[in-house]
Amino acid sequence: MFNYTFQWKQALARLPQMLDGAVVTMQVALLSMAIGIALAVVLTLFRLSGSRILSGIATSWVEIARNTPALFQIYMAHFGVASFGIHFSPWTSLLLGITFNNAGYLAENFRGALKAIPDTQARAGRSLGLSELQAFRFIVMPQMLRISFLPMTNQMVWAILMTSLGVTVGMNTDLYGVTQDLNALTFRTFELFAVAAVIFYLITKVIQLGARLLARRMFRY
Amino acid sequence: ADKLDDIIASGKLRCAVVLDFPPMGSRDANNQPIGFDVDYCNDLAAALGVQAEIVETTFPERIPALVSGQVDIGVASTSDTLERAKTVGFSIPYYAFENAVVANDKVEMADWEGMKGKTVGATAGTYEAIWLEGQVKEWGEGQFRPYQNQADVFLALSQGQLDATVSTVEVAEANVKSGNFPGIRIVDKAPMVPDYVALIALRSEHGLIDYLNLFINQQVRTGRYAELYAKWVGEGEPADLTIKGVYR
Amino acid sequence: MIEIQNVRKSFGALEVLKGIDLTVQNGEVLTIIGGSGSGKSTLLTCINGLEPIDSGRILVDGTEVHARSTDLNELRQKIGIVFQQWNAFPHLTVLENVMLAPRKVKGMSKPEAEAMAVKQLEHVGLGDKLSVYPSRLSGGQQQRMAIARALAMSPKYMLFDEVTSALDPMLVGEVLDTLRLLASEGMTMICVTHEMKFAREVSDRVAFFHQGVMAEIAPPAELFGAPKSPDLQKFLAATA
Amino acid sequence: MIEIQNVRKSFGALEVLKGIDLTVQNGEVLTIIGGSGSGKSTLLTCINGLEPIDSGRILVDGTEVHARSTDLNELRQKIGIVFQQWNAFPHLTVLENVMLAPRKVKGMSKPEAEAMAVKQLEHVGLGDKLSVYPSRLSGGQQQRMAIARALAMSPKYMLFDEVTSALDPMLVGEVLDTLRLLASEGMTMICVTHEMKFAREVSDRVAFFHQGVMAEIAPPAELFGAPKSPDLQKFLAATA
Amino acid sequence: MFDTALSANDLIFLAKGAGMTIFVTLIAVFFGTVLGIVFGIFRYQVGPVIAAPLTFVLDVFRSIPLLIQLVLANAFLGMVLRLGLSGLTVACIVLTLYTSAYCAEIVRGAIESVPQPVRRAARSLGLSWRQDMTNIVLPLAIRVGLPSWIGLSLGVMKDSALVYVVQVTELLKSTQILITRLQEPLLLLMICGAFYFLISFPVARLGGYLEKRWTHD
Ligand SMILES: Nc1ncnc2c1ncn2[C@@H]1O[C@H](COP(=O)(O)OP(=O)(O)OP(=O)(O)O)[C@@H](O)[C@H]1O
Ligand SMILES: Nc1ncnc2c1ncn2[C@@H]1O[C@H](COP(=O)(O)OP(=O)(O)OP(=O)(O)O)[C@@H](O)[C@H]1O
Ligand SMILES: [Mg+2]
Ligand SMILES: [Mg+2]
Repeated sequence: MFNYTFQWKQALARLPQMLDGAVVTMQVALLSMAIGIALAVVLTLFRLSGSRILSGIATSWVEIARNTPALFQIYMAHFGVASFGIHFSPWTSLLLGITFNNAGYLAENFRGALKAIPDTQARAGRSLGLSELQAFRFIVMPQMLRISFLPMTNQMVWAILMTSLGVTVGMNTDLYGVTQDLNALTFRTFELFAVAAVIFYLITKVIQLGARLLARRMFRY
Repeated sequence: ADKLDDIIASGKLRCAVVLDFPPMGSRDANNQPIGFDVDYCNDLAAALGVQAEIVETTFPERIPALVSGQVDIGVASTSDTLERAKTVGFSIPYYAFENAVVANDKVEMADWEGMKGKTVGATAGTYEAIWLEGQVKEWGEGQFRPYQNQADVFLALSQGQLDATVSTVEVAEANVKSGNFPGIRIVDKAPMVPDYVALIALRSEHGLIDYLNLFINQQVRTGRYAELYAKWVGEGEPADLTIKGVYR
Repeated sequence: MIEIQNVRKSFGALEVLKGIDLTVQNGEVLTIIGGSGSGKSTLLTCINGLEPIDSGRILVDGTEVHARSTDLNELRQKIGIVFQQWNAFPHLTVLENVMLAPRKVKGMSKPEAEAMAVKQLEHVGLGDKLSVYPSRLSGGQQQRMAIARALAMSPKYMLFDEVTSALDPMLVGEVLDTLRLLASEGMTMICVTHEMKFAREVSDRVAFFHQGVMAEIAPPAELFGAPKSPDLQKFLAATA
Repeated sequence: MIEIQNVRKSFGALEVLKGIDLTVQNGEVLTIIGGSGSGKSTLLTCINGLEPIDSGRILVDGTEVHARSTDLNELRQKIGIVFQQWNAFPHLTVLENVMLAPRKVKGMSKPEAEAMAVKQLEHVGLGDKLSVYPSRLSGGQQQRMAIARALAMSPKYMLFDEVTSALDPMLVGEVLDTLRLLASEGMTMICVTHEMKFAREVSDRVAFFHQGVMAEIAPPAELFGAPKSPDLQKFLAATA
Repeated sequence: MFDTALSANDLIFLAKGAGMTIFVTLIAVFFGTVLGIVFGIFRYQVGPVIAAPLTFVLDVFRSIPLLIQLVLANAFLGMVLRLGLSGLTVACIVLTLYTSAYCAEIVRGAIESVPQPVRRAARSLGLSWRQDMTNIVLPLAIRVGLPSWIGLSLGVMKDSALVYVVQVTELLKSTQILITRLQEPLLLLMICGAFYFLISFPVARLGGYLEKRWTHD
């Protein structure tokens, strides 16, 4: 039926290299999530701080992250900032780009989550003598993280998918980069990218499953 | 009817050309495609008696563009490796590149071996990228970065993100001369087998490939090859496309 | 002793407290009644400094609550407060709810805080719910947990803001019983409530708030038996 | 006449209706009482065909509700139903809520439907709320609007499923008054309710459901005065 | 302010790229939404078991990088099926399906957000399934779904930056072409970013405003 002969063996022979790439992809995505969550908490605090400057910084960050393409952000992190003489390796640029994006989106999620937490919660904490920061840290934040858990899982999947944009800044060790390199050597485009697609799909499923298990362990209330 | 008939019937020849690869392909001030490969495609279309259509691709994307039927042939400086020939059909070489090592001014480097241990890069999917990545692996030190296009490579080199790159002598000279990329210099020739590049078409289109072979032959015979070389590359002799001691 | 001296407080253009004067002696149980929006809750949140005031003074054991120099986090340890609802921290077990403040604010060790928490939870009759999450508790149990949580800081004063209004009628009794118990132990308490029967039984004095003004204050027999102002008469008639 | 003949209905493994037999005469007011989960709501939704049944038959004026050939959309015009809550269409004004079905289902013209809607809304005492959105109404007013909306289809039968249980105690009266009015006008009604006083006053007969079985049915004086089954005795004791 | 070699011609070139971005986005959002509504209603209506194959396929579109989807679709449609489609067509097809996968989720969620008793009330009045859908479910679901849908549309616009892999010269690609020639990466990237921002930000704000207004009443 098709006028095309599949050569799956060629692609499958490269599977070990692609799996190595998958590991790098996971590393970048996980790191960008961990740092992204921490930054998003800080941005959220900035926005709550009441300081014009701090909340201005946080708001600009969030809006730029949410209103420009991720590809643009990653390209900027490499070639844009280099115009100021700051050089990041492809790996770092990719990590920074995705982290910037993650932090922006998560901060916005956190803001939504905060609205769902009655302010009597913080008040009850303050009434017990907890400081403002303690009330946030021990009472508000855990609830905020729980409410945003599903959006966080989605963001994690996004982070995985975004690693594919690393090739634009010279990344060649992640799953997409490895696949593209192999494609340059062999030109078996369809087979190689089909294998990569399956790996990406499995990774996202594992993450979603893991998140569900994690949620069950973490949120018993 | 085979592809050759289709092209003639449709009155249109679609060529994949890489347009950030001066002097082979680039854009003029009006952002129109120009360059050796663009002229080459136009010549071919004229010979076929059809209209030429230039489709810009990146290096990694030129084969998918061909194989997915978005272009009829590739005039895109494609190196004729045996690995690739398993997938696409190559004509006889229509050009041959020698490669040069280009370095950032701030980096000390006397010859090509100075690249050892440095951060080097090239355009993903090219002959020189494959060679350079192999070298870096062999040296066991330093770092290799493939960028999506030639411009990004030189941008990174000029910004100091890369210490050195390997590119065709033509591209290297054009980029150094243009002044678009301040702070770079040509260091040395790269010790590679000349990079013979061929036109590409679908592997099964023998009629078309035969036509391409004859066309290339005619270009050399009629002196058009030398003319285009003079127009786009400059003085000197264009590379010899024959190989001693072997048929074809 | 809690002294409230000519306290005024506005939200924007709305004056919610229009010069309140009130002194609560140690060991006294004061209940506050009054219509919705009369400023009862606002007064309580001013007493422990959750809300700033516009003028006047509030002294707790002689310390001025709204003075710059006052360490509010320290002062608040003296003053327990329980709200109408949303008191429970849903992500912590009952025990953790009660242990949190002793550990983080008082810096108690874990076993010490736990012992304290268990003691207070048993006091309010929740000794068997230690490792349960609040979502598993009835509303009444949640309120009792909130009381235990406040007690775990060994406060000198307890403020209650309509702690039974959000509850099923079935569950009101158990919470009021806990309040009665506290009162009988000599805790100084200010209770905002709509439960007139409770106010009558337990209070030393009852204050009636009306539109930001403390319109009347008297021992319960007198206030309920012979209400002076027409506003109070109307209010009592409506709630009867 | 509504005839229910040996109706059985399960949700998965749970048998909710275990063979119900019941006939409601035209002009009769039947109330159904019973514990939570006894199948009362399920029966009502089976009567107007919102839920399929597993066996047995339900006949409304001789038409079999669950027969293939029955046009349910047409049949439902005969049977008004009001649920416990979420009755209002929040995106439509009160008037639009009531006009919707007459226009879309009966194909009435706009002025005709409007006249009908105004009439029914005045009937339930909402003549002054025509252009208001439901979110501005109290719960009791929302329920009365739902009644007017059902009446606008000129139903022959009205089913009420605990229409007052989600309401503030203050608002229950106004809704029950509307039901009383309907009963006095001779509407055939089946009311599921927890309001025993109402059941006693208004009903011709009262049915007691227990675990999917209609355990007892009798005129109110008899059923409340001399309950036979121990289950009913227990139920009445608990709700008293 | 800037000492730039950027000419009016180049700005027109950029504008053409922007036009392409908008064109591809509009096509994908329009057809993706239509498909998404169909898929969403279908999934809601037939229940999870029967819809499982569709659910799986849609999930695939949300679990694989768009870049790979484009490369694969391009390779498959061209190399394997030999349809000879233009890159623009492939880009529109892939983005449309990609949009529909997310849109179906939004539609399903929005329909589910309409309380069951409200729909029962409608059916009890004799409204047919269609009438219930158009008069009750649609207006209520739109309020819930529209803000997310606006977010999705903006997301598609931003993701359309990836269609360069199938030889479509949209805004970001145009920018890169100019960078190649003019070597002013920062300025050009700023212009490009500003363009995305200027379209995205006001629309996103509008979405936020609608959300706030509608969740209020
Ligand atoms: N944070 C606030 N911002 C603006 N207005 C407020 C705030 N808190 C309370 N108010 C207003 O102040 C007035 C008094 O409120 P307060 O809660 O003290 O009344 P209350 O006597 O406790 O009434 P209730 O019996 O309803 O609880 C009300 O009109 C209320 O709307
Ligand atoms: N759609 C459904 N799917 C599964 N189970 C259901 C469904 N609807 C009702 N049930 C179950 O059927 C049983 C009877 O429910 P039903 O709502 O008829 O009781 P009820 O007598 O109206 O109770 P209540 O007084 O609480 O309204 C309950 O156990 C309920 O959980
Ligand atoms: Mg209050
Ligand atoms: Mg029911």
